Amino acid sequence: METPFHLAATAEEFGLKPEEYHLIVQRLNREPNHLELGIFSVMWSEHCSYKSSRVHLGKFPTTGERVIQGPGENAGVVDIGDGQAAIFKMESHNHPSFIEPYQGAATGVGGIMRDVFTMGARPIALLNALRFGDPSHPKTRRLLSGVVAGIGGYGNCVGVPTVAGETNFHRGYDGNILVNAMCVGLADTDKIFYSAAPGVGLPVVYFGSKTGRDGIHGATMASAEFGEDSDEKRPTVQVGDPFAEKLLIEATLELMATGAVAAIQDMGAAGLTSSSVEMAGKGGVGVELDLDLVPQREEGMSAYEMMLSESQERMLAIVKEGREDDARFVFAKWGLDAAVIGRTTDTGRLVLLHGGDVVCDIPLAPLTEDAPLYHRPWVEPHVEPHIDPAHIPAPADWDAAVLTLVAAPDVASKRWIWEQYDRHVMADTLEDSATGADAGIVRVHGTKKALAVTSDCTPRYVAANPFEGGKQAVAEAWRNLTAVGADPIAITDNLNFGNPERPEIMGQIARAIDGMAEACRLLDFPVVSGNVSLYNETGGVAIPPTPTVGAVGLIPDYARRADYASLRPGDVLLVVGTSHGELGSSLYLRELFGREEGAPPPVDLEFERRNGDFVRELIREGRLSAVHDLSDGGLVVGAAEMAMASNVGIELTPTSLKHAHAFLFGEDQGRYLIATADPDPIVAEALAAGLNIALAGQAGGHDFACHDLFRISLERLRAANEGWLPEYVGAG
Amino acid sequence: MKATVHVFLKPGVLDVQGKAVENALHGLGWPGVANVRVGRVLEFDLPPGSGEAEVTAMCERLLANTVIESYRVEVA
Amino acid sequence: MKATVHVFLKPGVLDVQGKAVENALHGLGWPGVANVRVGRVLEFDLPPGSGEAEVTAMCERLLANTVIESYRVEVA
Amino acid sequence: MKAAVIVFPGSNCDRDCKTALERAAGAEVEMVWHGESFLPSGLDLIVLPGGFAYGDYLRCGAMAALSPVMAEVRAAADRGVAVLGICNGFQVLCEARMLPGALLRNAGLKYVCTPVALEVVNAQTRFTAGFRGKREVTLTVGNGEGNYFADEPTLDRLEGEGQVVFRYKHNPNGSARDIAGIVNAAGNVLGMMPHPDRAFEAELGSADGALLFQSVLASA
Ligand SMILES: Nc1ncnc2c1ncn2[C@@H]1O[C@H](COP(=O)(O)OP(=O)(O)O)[C@@H](O)[C@H]1O
Ligand SMILES: [Mg+2]
Repeated sequence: METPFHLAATAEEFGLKPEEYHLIVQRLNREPNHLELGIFSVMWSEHCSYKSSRVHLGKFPTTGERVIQGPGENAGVVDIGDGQAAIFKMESHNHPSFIEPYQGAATGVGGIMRDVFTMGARPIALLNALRFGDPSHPKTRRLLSGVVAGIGGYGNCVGVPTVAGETNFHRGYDGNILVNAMCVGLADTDKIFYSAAPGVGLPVVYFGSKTGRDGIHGATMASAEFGEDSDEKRPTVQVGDPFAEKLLIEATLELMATGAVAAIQDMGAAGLTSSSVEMAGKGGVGVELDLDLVPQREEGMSAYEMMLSESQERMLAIVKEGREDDARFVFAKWGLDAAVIGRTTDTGRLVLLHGGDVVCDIPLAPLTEDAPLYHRPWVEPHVEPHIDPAHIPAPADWDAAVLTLVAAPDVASKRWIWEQYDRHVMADTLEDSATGADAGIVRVHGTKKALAVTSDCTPRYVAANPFEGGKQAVAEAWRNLTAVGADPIAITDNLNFGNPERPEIMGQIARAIDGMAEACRLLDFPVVSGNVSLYNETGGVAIPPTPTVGAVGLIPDYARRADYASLRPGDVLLVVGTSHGELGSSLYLRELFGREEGAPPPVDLEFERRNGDFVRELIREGRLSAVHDLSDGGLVVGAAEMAMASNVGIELTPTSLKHAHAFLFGEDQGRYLIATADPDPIVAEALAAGLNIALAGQAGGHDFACHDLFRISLERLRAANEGWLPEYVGAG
Repeated sequence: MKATVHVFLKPGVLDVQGKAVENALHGLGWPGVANVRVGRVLEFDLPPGSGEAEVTAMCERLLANTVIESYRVEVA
Repeated sequence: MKATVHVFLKPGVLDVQGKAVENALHGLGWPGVANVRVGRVLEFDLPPGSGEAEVTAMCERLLANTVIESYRVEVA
Repeated sequence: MKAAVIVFPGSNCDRDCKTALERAAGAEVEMVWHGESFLPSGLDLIVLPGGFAYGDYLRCGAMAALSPVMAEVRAAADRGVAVLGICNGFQVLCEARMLPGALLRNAGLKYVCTPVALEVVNAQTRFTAGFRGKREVTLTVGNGEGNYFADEPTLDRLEGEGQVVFRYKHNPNGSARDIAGIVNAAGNVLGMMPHPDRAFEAELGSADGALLFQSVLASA
């Protein structure tokens, strides 16, 4: 039968394809009304439905003996012993941050915190992974300042320390910056809360801030490519209220403690729609809401506006029968708006009342489990050929080369950024962005345990070879946790890519996930949560593929941990791992020769693991004074960072001076720079274990030097490394 | 010449400060106060000859964030 | 009735924000701009019958910190 | 040794202060909600913690200073009970006029979180006696409005009367005369921007803050 298409045009505006509209009509056996269409459009948006990525996400290993809850809930949950759990997730706020950097980033931080305390955890650490356009792009400075101020403004006020993160600059992000925020929380394993509605006839309680007309269609927005018209598409910007969030955290945890909560879910993207639909859907029940009861900030809001509003700092809870008063008491104490707005039903349908009329009555299934699922066509992505180091020139001026690298935007000190973040609130921070360690470390309050957290991705590797780049992102996160002495537990991820309707982009997605999944399997590093952000492109130009990995590790006794700021004069420096001098897609090649080419360094996962386990053991035995993983810029940058952080000079002594530049700047994976006063037994043990280990240098004096190649005072080195960012933002 | 610029959040954009101030005033015994809005005001001297057009340009470039804020210019 | 309250830092209290805005404007090609001062403006509705006296009281209690700020009240 | 930590909506260092007092000084600590109109009896110390009371909206500390419990805090201070305002707590004390001056936006116009070296200008107060010979201590600051201001006569008086307790070695925020902390004329109300509650154990980077909590409770 011919379906009438009179709303199809509207559907198009909502980001629904004609065939998707057709599908809706089929599922309903009738035309949807305007409200129902809006609800379908957000639930079927890439952001909520994962319709393009889900088939590939299935490749991730998501179980392990420490995994309590994998993907599928608001955040992942892992066991950290003694009846305690770490709960964490990463999420993007890319498009909103490009439109309004301060509020976009701030609300991103607020959203990810809600995903974590929704599950019963008190947030204890924040991270942020940021990618901006080329520093010379006219928008970059403003976006950087706004995003950083927004992250600080929100996290500082709520009172959760921001302990780690990463920041890259590349012209590939000129039109689409990436703002990925991660939150880690702590809970008792017997007090974790889930979102599935556990029964019918239960009261549905709305609490938090009032509903306004904020960010209507934010979810569909986040799933649309920027065109010239994106200004018109712009939703009214969501404004964050960190003060309300702080009250929301305390009230939510207090309410949970009363035992009144049966199920709970934050209102994130697509607000009231996704939260009510997901809770009822997961519980296999129906839900009926009376929208007249929703606390409203503005006059005359339509049902459509209420269901699609993305007003911040709102929660939806299903409370146990007869426990509404516990809820009322807690909300009154914290001065939060709250109302019972409906009940769960046995109909399996979403029924909405407004002004006494039924304005929506649709089955839940098509919105959730049988939402469209795409096996999008994809082609093998282009991969860069290997480059022989011999074909890459040594620097003409070594001093200049070293200084250029430590001052390169991706390497330069990010002090100007992290000094705007409260890294110490909660009084459990042991290592943060300022202290010179490969991961942030926070104590598990009142215990000897600590959690190590890191966020990693090297987009230039993923661009050159999505599979290897995907592997590398996971391996580097594992390495960073290991380098501080932690047992890596699990990861969350944020897959940032371009338009999945283009086969070459879909190929990047598929291959990057394959690589990540392989690394996760071989390193016993399961994925417990994550987020996908697609359509990050402007005028048909996509961002570099950026699968950000956020990882959490456990330190059983924080007295036995390592950093790279404790190097002592007289220490001997060793490199654990194999150095072939891989310069393909290296920082050296890009920053000194403007060449972005060549195969990225491959990751040998077996040695990744064996090298890491070896180093972790040495740390636990207290035999190392300093440890730093080798990544961007290779040995030179790793050693320079160690020297600057420790304020102790280093004399590097490469074993072979043939292709010294490859040895010094090569980015071979799975390597650690370690410092010890007693190297011989360590070398012997490594060799006995069949691992490669090489003498790399000697600590002492006040210069960073290598033979007659270069000699730079720590002051000069620091000036270059600390100088770039303040100068760039004009705070110099 | 003196310029005065008022910058307020656009209607519909959540004014968190206004909300907080309103609650506080109610608590202090002024329950009748309503629709509190908190904004920024800038005052500065202009070189002779320059006028409203320049100040409007300044707002667009720097003084207001037109994504969420609207502004009002007076030159006297 | 509508109340408007302007709050500025007192002369003698360095207005760092004003200074920053002034420098930025100079940098953007308006070298002639001078004496930039950044303040706060509050607008709200008053219950009928209440007037300037009440608003002044609100300023003294909450809206301004007279150690560092001076305020101006308009009721219309 | 009994202490109370006042909890305003938006306070976020209240738990940190409790932990510091318990671990560093073995104090018995009660948390007191801002809406209370009475304080626990037998208090030796009242702490106004850091954070963003009422979101720092309008002005830092302005709304918190009007909380019901503040009348009790003032009364207790008048009876000689020690009162310590840290960061946002210092801002509240100034807004409540329990300490002179005010805290302005940082000179750099940005929030600054960094370790600071402090000169102990007056080691005779009940808060600093425990520092004994120690004339330089290390704590951290984390604030956007830590730029202390008072008019010149007031600053002269504060310095003349030994009410300036801590001074920054390297001023992070433009604070007048590098002032990091001041005490009232009676010597029982201290306001400071740096956080002793984030420096009470060596692994936090410094344990100097512990001495402050120990001396004020010892003085009781
Ligand atoms: N890239 C990914 N890897 C693993 N899990 C993912 C990924 N993307 C999304 N998920 C999971 O899918 C679920 C829905 O994701 P999302 O919509 O971001 O959660 P929320 O609605 O709480 O923000 C979550 O459980 C999330 O962990
Ligand atoms: Mg969620």
